[in-house]
Amino acid sequence: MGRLSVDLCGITLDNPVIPASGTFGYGYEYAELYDINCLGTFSFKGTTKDPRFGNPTPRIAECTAGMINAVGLQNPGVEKVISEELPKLKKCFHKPVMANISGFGVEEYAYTCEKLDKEEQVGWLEVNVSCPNVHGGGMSFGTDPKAAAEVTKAVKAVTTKPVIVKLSPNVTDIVSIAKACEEAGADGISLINTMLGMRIDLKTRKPVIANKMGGFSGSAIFPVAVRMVYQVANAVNIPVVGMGGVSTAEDVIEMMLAGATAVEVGAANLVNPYICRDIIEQLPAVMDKYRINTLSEIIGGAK
Amino acid sequence: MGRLSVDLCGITLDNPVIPASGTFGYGYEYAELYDINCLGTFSFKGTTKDPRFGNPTPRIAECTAGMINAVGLQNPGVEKVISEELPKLKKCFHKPVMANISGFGVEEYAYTCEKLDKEEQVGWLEVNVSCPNVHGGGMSFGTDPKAAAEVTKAVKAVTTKPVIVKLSPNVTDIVSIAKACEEAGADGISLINTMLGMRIDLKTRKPVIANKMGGFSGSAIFPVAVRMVYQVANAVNIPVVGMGGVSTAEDVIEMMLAGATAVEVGAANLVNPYICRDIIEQLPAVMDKYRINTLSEIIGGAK
Amino acid sequence: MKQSVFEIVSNKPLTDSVFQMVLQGDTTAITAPGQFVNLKLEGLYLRRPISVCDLNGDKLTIVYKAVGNGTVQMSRMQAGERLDVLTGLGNGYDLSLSGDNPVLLGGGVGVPPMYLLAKELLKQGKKVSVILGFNTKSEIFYEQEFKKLGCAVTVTTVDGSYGIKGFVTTALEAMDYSYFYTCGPEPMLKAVYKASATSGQMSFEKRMGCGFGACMGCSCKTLTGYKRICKEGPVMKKEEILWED
Amino acid sequence: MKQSVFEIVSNKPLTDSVFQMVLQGDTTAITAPGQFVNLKLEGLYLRRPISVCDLNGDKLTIVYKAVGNGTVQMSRMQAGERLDVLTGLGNGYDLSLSGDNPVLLGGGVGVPPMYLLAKELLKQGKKVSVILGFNTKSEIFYEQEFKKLGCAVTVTTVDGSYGIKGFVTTALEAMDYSYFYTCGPEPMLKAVYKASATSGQMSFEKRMGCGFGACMGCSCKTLTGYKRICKEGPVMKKEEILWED
Repeated sequence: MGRLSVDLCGITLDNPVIPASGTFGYGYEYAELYDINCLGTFSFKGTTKDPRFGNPTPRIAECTAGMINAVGLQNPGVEKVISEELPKLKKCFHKPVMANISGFGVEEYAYTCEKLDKEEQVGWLEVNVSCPNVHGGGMSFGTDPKAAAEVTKAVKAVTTKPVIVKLSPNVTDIVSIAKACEEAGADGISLINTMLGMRIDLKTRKPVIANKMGGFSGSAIFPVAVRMVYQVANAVNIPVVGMGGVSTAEDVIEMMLAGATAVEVGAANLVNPYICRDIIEQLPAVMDKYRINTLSEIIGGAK
Repeated sequence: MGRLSVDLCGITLDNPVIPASGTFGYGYEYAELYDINCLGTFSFKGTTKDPRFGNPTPRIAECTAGMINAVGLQNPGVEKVISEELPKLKKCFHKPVMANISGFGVEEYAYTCEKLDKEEQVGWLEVNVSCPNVHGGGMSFGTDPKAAAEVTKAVKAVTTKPVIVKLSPNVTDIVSIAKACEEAGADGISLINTMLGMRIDLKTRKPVIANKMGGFSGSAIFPVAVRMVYQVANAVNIPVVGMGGVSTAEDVIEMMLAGATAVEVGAANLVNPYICRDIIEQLPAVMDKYRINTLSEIIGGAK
Repeated sequence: MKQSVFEIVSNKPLTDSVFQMVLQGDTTAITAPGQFVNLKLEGLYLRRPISVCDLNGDKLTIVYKAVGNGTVQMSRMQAGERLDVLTGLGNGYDLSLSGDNPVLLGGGVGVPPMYLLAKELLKQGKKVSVILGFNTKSEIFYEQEFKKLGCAVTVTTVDGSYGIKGFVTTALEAMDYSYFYTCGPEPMLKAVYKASATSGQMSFEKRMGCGFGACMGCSCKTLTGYKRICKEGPVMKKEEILWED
Repeated sequence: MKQSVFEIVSNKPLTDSVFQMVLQGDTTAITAPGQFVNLKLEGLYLRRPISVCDLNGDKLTIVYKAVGNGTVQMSRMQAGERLDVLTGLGNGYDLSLSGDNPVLLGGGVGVPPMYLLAKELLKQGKKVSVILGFNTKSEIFYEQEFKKLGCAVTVTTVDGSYGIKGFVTTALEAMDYSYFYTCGPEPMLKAVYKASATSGQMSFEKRMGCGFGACMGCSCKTLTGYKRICKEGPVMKKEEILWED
């Protein structure tokens, strides 16, 4: 194990830096920019059972120190991901990849996970429970401990790979949801997904985003992310993947001190496509500055 | 009524700009900087039944585009506020002031409101239900519709002045809480209070704030505030006072388009003590730019 | 695509609100007219996409309208200041389909990308006609620049204060051409789509997140499937366009 | 208190990490030594409080240590750059209690405020002794400046690499004085509190929000009630201090 390496659910990562789902596509486009094998791993575009175009445009709004997106899980559907995207990825990425899965019903989650479970390239299943629960009346799975647990159970039943449940921050009590997922068998928790936000265009006097509201991400949300990672890491006994506004090596270390075993970088990739490579390169110097020998030793170090 | 004036629960404000509680003390200190009678009104320091020193220090942490505070309702207690602070304020502020009240039990809220109800300087009671509910096991009143309604009822029973309930954003369903307060008799809703956030010091490897977590405010939280103001304004039939990261005249207009009748400015006062005066001066020019005749006509204009 | 730092050589107004900025840096990633660059501006989270107007060795010219906070900030920048720029974004125009006498239609800030395109087509010995559409005389820019290149230039103004009164399509009707290339506001593109007698290519605008295909923020539906304006676009062939309304 | 824009006249290092910045602007709100100013820095949300080191007409001198992102950013600023500054913050030292031969004790970045204080006390004809405490020789600054003023200067270093080996209190023991004024890290203040034979005043540091009394971020308990370090402080009289541990 090197200075930067960490163990995430039994798989060793060369470093804890993971581009977050929805900001890195299926990887191969970034591979034209740099050798993405320098990454710990990455979480690929949120994949659903059926192909989706997603929401109407405009889907993007700018904010102070962040952005709102309402892409709405555009993806080619799990069959095409397996038949077209993963083979392209295999050519440029030789590490286990994190498969990000979304769904609108429990069976749908299970179906998609079962398909991806068979792919040897897939190391972890990151199950995004932040999308609306059609049966639960559009209320997100991630806002109800029972629904989140139900999805976790269903997914665990169809895969032998580690299941990391990705939680929404738009809740009163993040800990109760994380614990429900842990009890349902989750191997890890990743958080935070985007915060529900909105901007209004003063010229048109209409919401900037066609869908009115969207997911707010970027450096602006970092303090909320650190808080929730700290709360959850201190409440569960499974690894936590921290994300939300991370954009520097210092942010990565702060997240790990809060309790994160690995750290996802999201919106920052969209502003600087080389950010993850840069962070990985800068980590050793920043570790020296703060007298940190190995990253694994600081996980949850803030008490 | 002038171009900028709005009606808030039956009281006309010359303009919708209101320094938020906890960032403007009891007003008279800002009166040394500028004539605070230019304000619509202001919401004074959160007042409790008994005097409070608040939390241990450090109570402040900096964030990207914002800050975290964990002051913990330091205030001299309602008796001293009435006997010492209000008389000082009377000398420099000749408009109805918004009294911000906090408590740790329903009776305590009622007690404090009843005292302040008798003060003719007080125009509105802004009841902060974001503080921990001692009886409810530390869970904030503002995270439970029932508890929020209970406080609202108790306060309404002891005052004839308009009661504006100030809500916490750290909830799954802000609309249900706002509706519960409306049904309990609230005359208005103000939101958002600060978001629960945390920062960790890489040098000490400890939370920056003695209390570990605190209230995150500043421009960073504006998109979440606009979203919640929009949701609540479209769900209730009482006026909404919007706040959360407002720091420019454009932000004020965006909040009003989202549904705010008046707009509170918080953290920005701490960075630029003249910000509210400046915003009020800039509003007419910004209104002209966006072809807005009067502010009252744009309230809830974004559909 | 390439990320590099460019230095501002000049930045001057062409009209009340339209500015021309010349940047010096590594332009090697720019492979076709109609591509765009994405600029990081101090204090703004998202980059600002601006189409390439001209290219001379390591000198890149962009022409932009100061409307939002980003472009207004750009308009205040001085020679010598540096900018972090992503270059070589988007597909750009396919010149191979132009035929012998293509017509280029630019509307407002849709005019700039037509410049490098015209230059390249002329290099290939094509006879290039250009129609530049503006609202009114005071908004006109680059008429002389196109003439200097050797294009047959027609200017239209909506209010008739200069050139032909009407829209670019008004001028197009009267013309004989082998193919068309256009860039401008969507209503204009639709009009050109209807009025054009030949096939052609149009460059689309949409609010983007990253500008290089990662965020799916600028997706659109076409007759040949879903496309990302920033990656498979911004240029589309007339045949594949699916108007959403 | 006053908000105004200052221009940087000079900004130079005094040691590896300590810098001296001279600013020009409206200093009329500064009424006493020991007060501080609060600087707005580009891209940082909260202002940065720095104590006043010297004042000459419209020239304000501050001496700061480049430790956090704010002060590091300050250390890179150039003459001619402008800063938004809140001036006249805090109570400052009460000179009326000094007696005839006060001693001033400054530790590390607690040294700067002692400079203007010494200058003012000397103006009043007092006999001023100064004890400057540092960790090691390479960190020493302003020794000559205090001598030039006409103070009796003693320097102490923890490692004994210069002057008296030990702490400012080591030098204090041997001294005869009418009153003391001090500024430095809290452990040093506590030591001075214990070691001092007379009454005196000490300046405290605490993480601040606004710096002008609005946010209650820097409150502390004293024997005379709750105080805000930024408003009723940063200077407190020995008699009112309540050590929290």
